[in-house]
Amino acid sequence: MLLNLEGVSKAFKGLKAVNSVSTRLEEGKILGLIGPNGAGKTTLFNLITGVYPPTEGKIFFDGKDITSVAPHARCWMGIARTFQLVRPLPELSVLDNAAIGRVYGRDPIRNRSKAEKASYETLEMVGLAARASEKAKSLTLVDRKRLELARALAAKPKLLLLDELLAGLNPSEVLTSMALIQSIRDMGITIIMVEHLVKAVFGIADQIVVLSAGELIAEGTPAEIACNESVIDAYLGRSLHA
Amino acid sequence: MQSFMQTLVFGIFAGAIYGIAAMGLALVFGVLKILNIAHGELVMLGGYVGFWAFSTLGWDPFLSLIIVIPAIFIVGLILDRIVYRHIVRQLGEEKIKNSLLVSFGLGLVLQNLAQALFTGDERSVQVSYAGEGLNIYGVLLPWTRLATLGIVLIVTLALHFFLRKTYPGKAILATAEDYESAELAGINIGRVYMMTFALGAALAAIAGQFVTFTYSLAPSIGMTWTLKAMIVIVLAGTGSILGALPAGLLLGVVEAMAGAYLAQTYKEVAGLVIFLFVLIVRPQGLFVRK
Amino acid sequence: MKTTSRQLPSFKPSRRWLTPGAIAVLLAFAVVFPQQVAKDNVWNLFFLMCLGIAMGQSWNMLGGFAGQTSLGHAAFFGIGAIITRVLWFHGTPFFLALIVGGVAAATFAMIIGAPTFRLRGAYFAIGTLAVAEVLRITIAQNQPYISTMPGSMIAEYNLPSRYWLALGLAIATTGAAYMLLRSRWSLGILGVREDEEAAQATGVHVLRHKLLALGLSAVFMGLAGGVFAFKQISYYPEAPFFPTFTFEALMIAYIGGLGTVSGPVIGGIFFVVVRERLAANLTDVHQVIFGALFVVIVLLLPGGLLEIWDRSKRLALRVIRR
Amino acid sequence: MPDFLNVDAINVAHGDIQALWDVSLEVGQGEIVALIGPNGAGKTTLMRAIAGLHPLKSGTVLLRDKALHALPAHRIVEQGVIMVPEGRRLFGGLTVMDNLELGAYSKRAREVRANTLELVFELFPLLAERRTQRANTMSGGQQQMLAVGRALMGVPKLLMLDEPSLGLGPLVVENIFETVRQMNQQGVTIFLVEQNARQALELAHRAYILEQGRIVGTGLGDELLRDDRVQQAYLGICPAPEE
Amino acid sequence: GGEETTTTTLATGTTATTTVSSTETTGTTEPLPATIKVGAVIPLTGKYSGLGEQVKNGYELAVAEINAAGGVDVGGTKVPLELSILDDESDATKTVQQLETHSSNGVVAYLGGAGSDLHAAAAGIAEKNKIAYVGIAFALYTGVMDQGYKYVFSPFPKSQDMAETIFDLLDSFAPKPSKIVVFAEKTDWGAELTRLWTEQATTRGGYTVTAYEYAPGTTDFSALIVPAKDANAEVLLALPSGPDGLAMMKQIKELDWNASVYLLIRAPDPPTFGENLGKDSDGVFLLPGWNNGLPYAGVKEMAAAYKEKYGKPAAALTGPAYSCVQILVDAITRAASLDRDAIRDAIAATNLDTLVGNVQFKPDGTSSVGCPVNQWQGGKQALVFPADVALVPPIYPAVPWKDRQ
Ligand SMILES: Nc1ncnc2c1ncn2[C@@H]1O[C@H](COP(=O)(O)OP(=O)(O)OP(=O)(O)O)[C@@H](O)[C@H]1O
Ligand SMILES: Nc1ncnc2c1ncn2[C@@H]1O[C@H](COP(=O)(O)OP(=O)(O)OP(=O)(O)O)[C@@H](O)[C@H]1O
Ligand SMILES: [Mg+2]
Ligand SMILES: [Mg+2]
Repeated sequence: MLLNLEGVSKAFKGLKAVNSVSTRLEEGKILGLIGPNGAGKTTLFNLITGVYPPTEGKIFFDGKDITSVAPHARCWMGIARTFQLVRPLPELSVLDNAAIGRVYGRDPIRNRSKAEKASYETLEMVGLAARASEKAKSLTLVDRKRLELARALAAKPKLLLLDELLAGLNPSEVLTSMALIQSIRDMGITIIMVEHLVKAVFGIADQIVVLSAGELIAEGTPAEIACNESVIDAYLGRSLHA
Repeated sequence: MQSFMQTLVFGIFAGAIYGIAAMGLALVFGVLKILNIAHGELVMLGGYVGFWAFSTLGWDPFLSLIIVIPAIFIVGLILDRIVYRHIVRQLGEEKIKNSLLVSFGLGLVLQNLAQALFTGDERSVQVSYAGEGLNIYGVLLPWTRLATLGIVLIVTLALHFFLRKTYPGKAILATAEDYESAELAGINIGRVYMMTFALGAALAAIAGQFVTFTYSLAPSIGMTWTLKAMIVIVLAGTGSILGALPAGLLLGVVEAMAGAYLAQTYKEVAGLVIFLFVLIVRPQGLFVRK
Repeated sequence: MKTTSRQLPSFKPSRRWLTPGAIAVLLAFAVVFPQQVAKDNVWNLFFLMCLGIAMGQSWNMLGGFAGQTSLGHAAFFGIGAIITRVLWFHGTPFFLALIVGGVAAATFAMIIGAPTFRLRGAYFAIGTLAVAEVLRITIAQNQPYISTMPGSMIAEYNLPSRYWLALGLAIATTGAAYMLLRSRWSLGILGVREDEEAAQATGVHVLRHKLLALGLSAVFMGLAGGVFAFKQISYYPEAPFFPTFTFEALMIAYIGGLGTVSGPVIGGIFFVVVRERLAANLTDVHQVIFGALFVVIVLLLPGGLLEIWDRSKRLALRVIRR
Repeated sequence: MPDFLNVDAINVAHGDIQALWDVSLEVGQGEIVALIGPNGAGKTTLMRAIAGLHPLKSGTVLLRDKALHALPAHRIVEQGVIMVPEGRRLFGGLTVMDNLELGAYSKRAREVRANTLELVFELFPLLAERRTQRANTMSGGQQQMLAVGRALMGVPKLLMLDEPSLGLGPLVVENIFETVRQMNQQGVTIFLVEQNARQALELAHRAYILEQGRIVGTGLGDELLRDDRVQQAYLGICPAPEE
Repeated sequence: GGEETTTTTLATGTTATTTVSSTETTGTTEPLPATIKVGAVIPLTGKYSGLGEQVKNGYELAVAEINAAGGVDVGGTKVPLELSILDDESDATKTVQQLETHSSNGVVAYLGGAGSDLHAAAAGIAEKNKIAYVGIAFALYTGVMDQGYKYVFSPFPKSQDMAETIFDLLDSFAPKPSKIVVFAEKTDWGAELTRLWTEQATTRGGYTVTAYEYAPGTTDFSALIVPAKDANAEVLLALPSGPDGLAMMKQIKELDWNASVYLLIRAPDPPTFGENLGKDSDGVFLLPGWNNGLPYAGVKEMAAAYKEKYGKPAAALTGPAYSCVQILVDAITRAASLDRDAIRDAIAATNLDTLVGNVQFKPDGTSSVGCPVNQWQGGKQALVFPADVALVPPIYPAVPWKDRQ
């Protein structure tokens, strides 16, 4: 098991954003995390990456209890993420944005120029190589998302958390990105993706977890989830099946 | 006991002035995200208007607030026009840094203009009834100090009501959050900025008037009051405008107590140490809900 | 995975370096000119420029690179000054005293670093200001006596030697800033400036990088203080703790161009020359003009003086393209 | 010829870089008009320019006969042209209720504020529940609801939505699109930017296609849905979930 | 021109004997320049600017008068003075820079500004540059005048003179007050005066002294006033800066402490003190260092000229400032040269009647000059002590606050 959540909860002043969630994730899989807005998906990401300490429960990664490990140390262990509201480092070049991951992530390259060279390859992978020397702030939203992905990938993660990476892409871009996500999985990186593009998630995820109002309400293969009545009620709606 | 009470009371009186001096800075900082180092210079200018009203017109300093406030309000409008308007649209940290620098330069200008206009001599206003007041079991409460405290309380409440309960007040808060969204909501943000800044200046002017008749006035007093005000707004907490008053009172009392019972020479250190302590254990400030 | 090993396009990040030629010219000027003129006020002016450059570079390491606006740098300057001076007056060889002063400043920075870095943005600024003020007032209370060089030192006093020391410090500080920016550490430090949380999620130990920037910054500010103590014949021990020194450092970094290496150099020269010229020629209004000039620079050139260079470059490019 | 909103040959630049080239379009009263196009085409820029947030280099924007391009943003709001900006842009530190009230800041809207508020709460019951929550502590989707709600509080005549479905769950997206339809039926003209081209084209009466800062096509909604080129570029077929 | 370049030699020999002029400087055979350059560094802005203005006016009036008479007689030729004034912003670091500027511009002597710390910084530079420095408007002795400097001269009362005069004054009162409270500013000057006052009290007998320290810049003095009042102290001795003094007096009234003597050094000196406190300034004693009613030669004429030029009465520091120029002119004439060292030596040998009385410098650079005591009476400063120069008798004891209408 790569990731193991045991009864993890997070409350904000009485509001249980994540309520006693337990799940486990095997290596090399794509986990789709879905649920209505405000279900606690991003909060769960923040718990896994260590932005917040959980109010209850334990988190295990690679067999180790990481519940109280600092965020940067979790990155060193192999957890990387993208942000729902993108956060590139605006005044740095696209290349430097990615190089940060390579210099500081798991299995870091301490030599800067070597790290830059290596991150350039990551940029090629996400299709940003041509803009390597531009400042990150000059990128469009989609390119910024790609850059976030590159930065996360450059950190050589074992577990990659993607928060609505596909939101805002047009259908053909969605397709390209899906292929990219799959190829990342094929590199042996385990992925958790939060996505509202249900079709896309169902298309590539091996396993789906559904959160609603902080609680895990269903877990299973995409096919199982698609027919799950409570998921349809809480999230998917009837129209998808109409 | 009597002298303890006397010290406490004077601490509160001093704190009331800290509070009002900080409130304008808190407004401008909390709302416009401008750290106005020249705030103390506005305090100083307010003081000079009050001094002028007293020395040439013979007006009572409490009465002359009716000209001090509008005068510095107008100065605020002008400064917004020619200076602050240009940085107010910058983003986050950038704006704070730039405002720091611009206002530092502006502070130099204002201080030295005041020097040229009014000379470097200390000025002060002594009313005929200075020193008169209540005597409660030997604890003296001068009228001037009581009136100061009263006015500070009234101003604080009025400001609170204005910001939280009126549309123009809310427009100020909204502009602070996101000026573009505020524009999209139909708010004339240029006017909001101008009014907020001028309001902050007017609050500084009230403080300046109090400083003039409680202590003294000189072109160079600005920095001292800016520093004090900055410490008070951090004690009060992020975005807390109303909190400036209790925070000011706290600082005043701590300083007075330290002066009386530790060492007069280290009382400012005591205030700063309390301040650092608060910063570290409660960085969001004392009077802010988390 | 694509393993294209084709040649990388030139992706050297576009940094704004003075060309080596410009550096050489500047250095030659700094060495030759004061010797040619050999007047005390020129030595003095050049001394102040170098001290300004060192202070600006120092502030820039923390404020420009790591994005932490410190208003407490006078504390480091003051510590450097007081330690250096006391040790030196008590018989320690000057260079040893100077280094101890720098180290002491850095040590102090490390002690206050962890608590003050819990504060963000403007709160950090005000918090550091408070730390420096605590120190200033405490020193003023404990050391209210003027510190004057003993007569024997005054008799041997040699102004050019002060200048050479300051020049050395300015070069060392600029070099250190350059090295820092080229090192891999700069990625983390700049990352912290841009977005702490994002940097942290990418594996940057935020506090460690902030402390690194602070430590370096404090060492050089402390050394600058030590040089000040070496130069000044008499002053109150409280004086180097005045917020003026913080603001001077900050303004120099800012005027020149924040977050760049050449910025503080340009800023230091410009700041000192303008201030001194104004003070000498326009005795009555120099402060007003200086303040106004400052406002104008910040408003019109938010990127500092370096922006003039950038803008003219862009303009030139556009003209050429037509 | 629709003559409600008339954008005529506008050019807009970000600093040195031109983002819009001679863009002209029209929106008729009571219409729903969609604007689709790839990322970075300039859709957001166009909306912001109409809303008065971005100066024009040249060209005109007329609402009926009123020259919007000559007005500052807050005066454009008074004309009933209201935009839901990309990325929500709420008053994060203020409560849900404050946000809604501020949406009704203009004099026109303030007068009917109580009614509009009721309407908004009907559409988004969650907002009524969360009245006193600070906007920046709400989830992404909740924030989007609030953003739309805030715009509605301004009693728009022309409502401009910049990617309103971004980051929303399917139910909410449907809710939003349904809301838009309802608003339109009540007489509000809609100008919509969407990545979700299929849903947008289904909803819209007409649509424009913007590519690299230029209008490259226009047509009726269902016409474009069937257009080959559009299908290829913007509708792409997502793999259906295996059932 | 006749600019001189002093190269500071590392040789120590030059400091041992002062009469030998150093070899690099020009002799009298050199043709005289068009003007005699004199450099003053004065705090025109910042905290000392109020004092600085008085000093500046004094210098300028004196120089104008000299030049109106054709200038200074240098070995038979009249050469006008060229006074260059620079502002140090009340900042000792800037004082140094400005003095260096003057030095490089070839001044033959320095004139000082105001404030002990600025003078202290300046004195070291004068010594280093070997340029004579004549400065007034500071009373601090320790750290400035006790350094063995050869180039620093101050025809101005020093703390010791002040302490003696003050106790002469107290001794002259009947009934003699005994309980003294000192509000001691925590500065070197504060420490110096507190020490001297305590010494005087002990040597003269009949006094008790309690000292309370406070930091300069204090706004709230209640922690000092309350205990002083509780102890029924009769005499207040203090040396507050302007703002501190105003706050102090206001709070003494607010807290209703009625002493018999309020003697403040420094704060009550400027005319604005009376304007600021109104009738509450009455009775406050001060030692401004000079008074335009002193019976020395030339005082009347200068006061009249001053009033004519500046439209206000000559303030306390203007007389001593004027005297500095008198001393300098006299010295240049006697030296009959513009050589820096010759001028320095001539100054050291001064024996001149000036506006501050007869000036003869002691080896430490000070001179016993009169130390008049003024008292605020009816909104004006009145010369009340020593008795031989006093114009009016002092008010003693001070009128209780309640009885002032
Ligand atoms: N810092 C916070 N303080 C208070 N409440 C919070 C905070 N962060 C999140 N919440 C609340 O926790 C709940 C879960 O939010 P979260 O952002 O995890 O939702 P989400 O599933 O990611 O939603 P979306 O799909 O809309 O992004 C929401 O109700 C939100 O309002
Ligand atoms: N503030 C800005 N500064 C510089 N360039 C900008 C700025 N905003 C947008 N641009 C550029 O203008 C062009 C149009 O951007 P715009 O945001 O309008 O596109 P869009 O069609 O809304 O894209 P998206 O679908 O990603 O939202 C892009 O090339 C973008 O990089
Ligand atoms: Mg989310
Ligand atoms: Mg867009």
